[in-house]
Amino acid sequence: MANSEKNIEIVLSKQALDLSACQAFVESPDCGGLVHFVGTVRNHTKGLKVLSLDFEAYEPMAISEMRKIAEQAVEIFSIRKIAIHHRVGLLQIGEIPVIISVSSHHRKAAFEACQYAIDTLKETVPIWKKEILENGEVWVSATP
Amino acid sequence: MANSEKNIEIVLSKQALDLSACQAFVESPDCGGLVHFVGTVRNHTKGLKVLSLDFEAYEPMAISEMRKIAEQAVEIFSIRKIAIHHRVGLLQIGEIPVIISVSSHHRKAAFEACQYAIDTLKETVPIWKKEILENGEVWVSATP
Amino acid sequence: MITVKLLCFGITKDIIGTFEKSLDVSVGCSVYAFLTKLKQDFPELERLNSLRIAVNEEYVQDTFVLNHRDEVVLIPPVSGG
Amino acid sequence: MITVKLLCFGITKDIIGTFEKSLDVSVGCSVYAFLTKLKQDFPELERLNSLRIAVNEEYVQDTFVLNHRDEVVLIPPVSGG
Repeated sequence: MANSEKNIEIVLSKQALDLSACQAFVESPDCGGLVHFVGTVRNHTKGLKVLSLDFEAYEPMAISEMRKIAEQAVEIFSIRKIAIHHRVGLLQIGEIPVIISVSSHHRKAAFEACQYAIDTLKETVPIWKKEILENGEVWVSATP
Repeated sequence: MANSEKNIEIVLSKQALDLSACQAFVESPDCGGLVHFVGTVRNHTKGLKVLSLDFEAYEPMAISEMRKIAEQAVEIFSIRKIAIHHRVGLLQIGEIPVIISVSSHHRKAAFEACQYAIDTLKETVPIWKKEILENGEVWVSATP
Repeated sequence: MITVKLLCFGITKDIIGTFEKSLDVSVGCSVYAFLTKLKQDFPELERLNSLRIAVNEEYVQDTFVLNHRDEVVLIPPVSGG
Repeated sequence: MITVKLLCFGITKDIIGTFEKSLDVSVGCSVYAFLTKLKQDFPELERLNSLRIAVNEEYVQDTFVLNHRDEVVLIPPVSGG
């Protein structure tokens, strides 16, 4: 599922995410600095071994919330372009659930905008992950 | 020219830099966050049109200074891995002079370490770029 | 009475026991009243670190009043990224 | 007298007119004294925003004393990245 404007690209996909595609979208001949954040599935959590992660999204709202974040990042940090790609479905260790890519005239703004976007995504975008552990399954952060 | 240790990879190369290779070096099953900074050659500077950039390095010292930055970044920010790749020679608009990639348990440290590394590289590593303009050539930042 | 569609994501699907259900609520029912009733029926919802409500793909406040055919979505703590 | 090898990068190569040259300096010559003499011979060096010196691949202070066969490198403002 993809949706793009001139300077914003939002993708929610069941397919593997592609860093090169994000790089290609944000790079621009008038920009000197690109910053990418790439999330990967960790093999442990709170001392427990993680086998895989299952991502579920409320898809239309996840896309609209990711778009809001991208629009806010452009507005607040005056960046040139931003791509936010998120994966859904079952991911193995080392696979990539999220990529956020930003280009900007000034690299400081690119770093700040990229960090703002991942921090905000983790607070507002309706996507949930379930950890598949050796002895069961846990919805991350759901309960104390 | 390449040189690698367990958690640090320093490359100074006449060949095109490869973001996928940097991603592959820093990704680690015990890390949840990777940050890449990718520099690109801008098509303008101070209102002048740039045709290309020529990068020259004092190679042995450039490599040792990049390694110092990487070691400091590991020390200061407790990151897991860092790759610093820099290109030398003649680059066209849109080509990539530098990639800095960092992996960390915590994404905040990865962002901070990556920004620290590029900021410090621009101050200490003996590499010089000459802008090839329509009407001449200029060593960047050399004179007021 | 009006009818709303309830969607349950993440852990709320396990607690409610279904992903989607149709519910009849009073005219003028606020999100607050809706949630209070739901927590009475499913006390395990009280254990969640947070529980937000979205209506028609937007987060809403407790004071938001539900309308006929609204899509009401339970948003337990999100964990994307 | 001792002999050092001077390497000139970036704009300093244009100012000095060569990338590499061999120079004789007094025994006990400091980097400060070395630079002062070089700036007398090549006044254009004064125009640079900065000029650091590396000896044998390490930055050194003005008080550093040169040794026979040292590789002395002119480091005008760097602009990598």
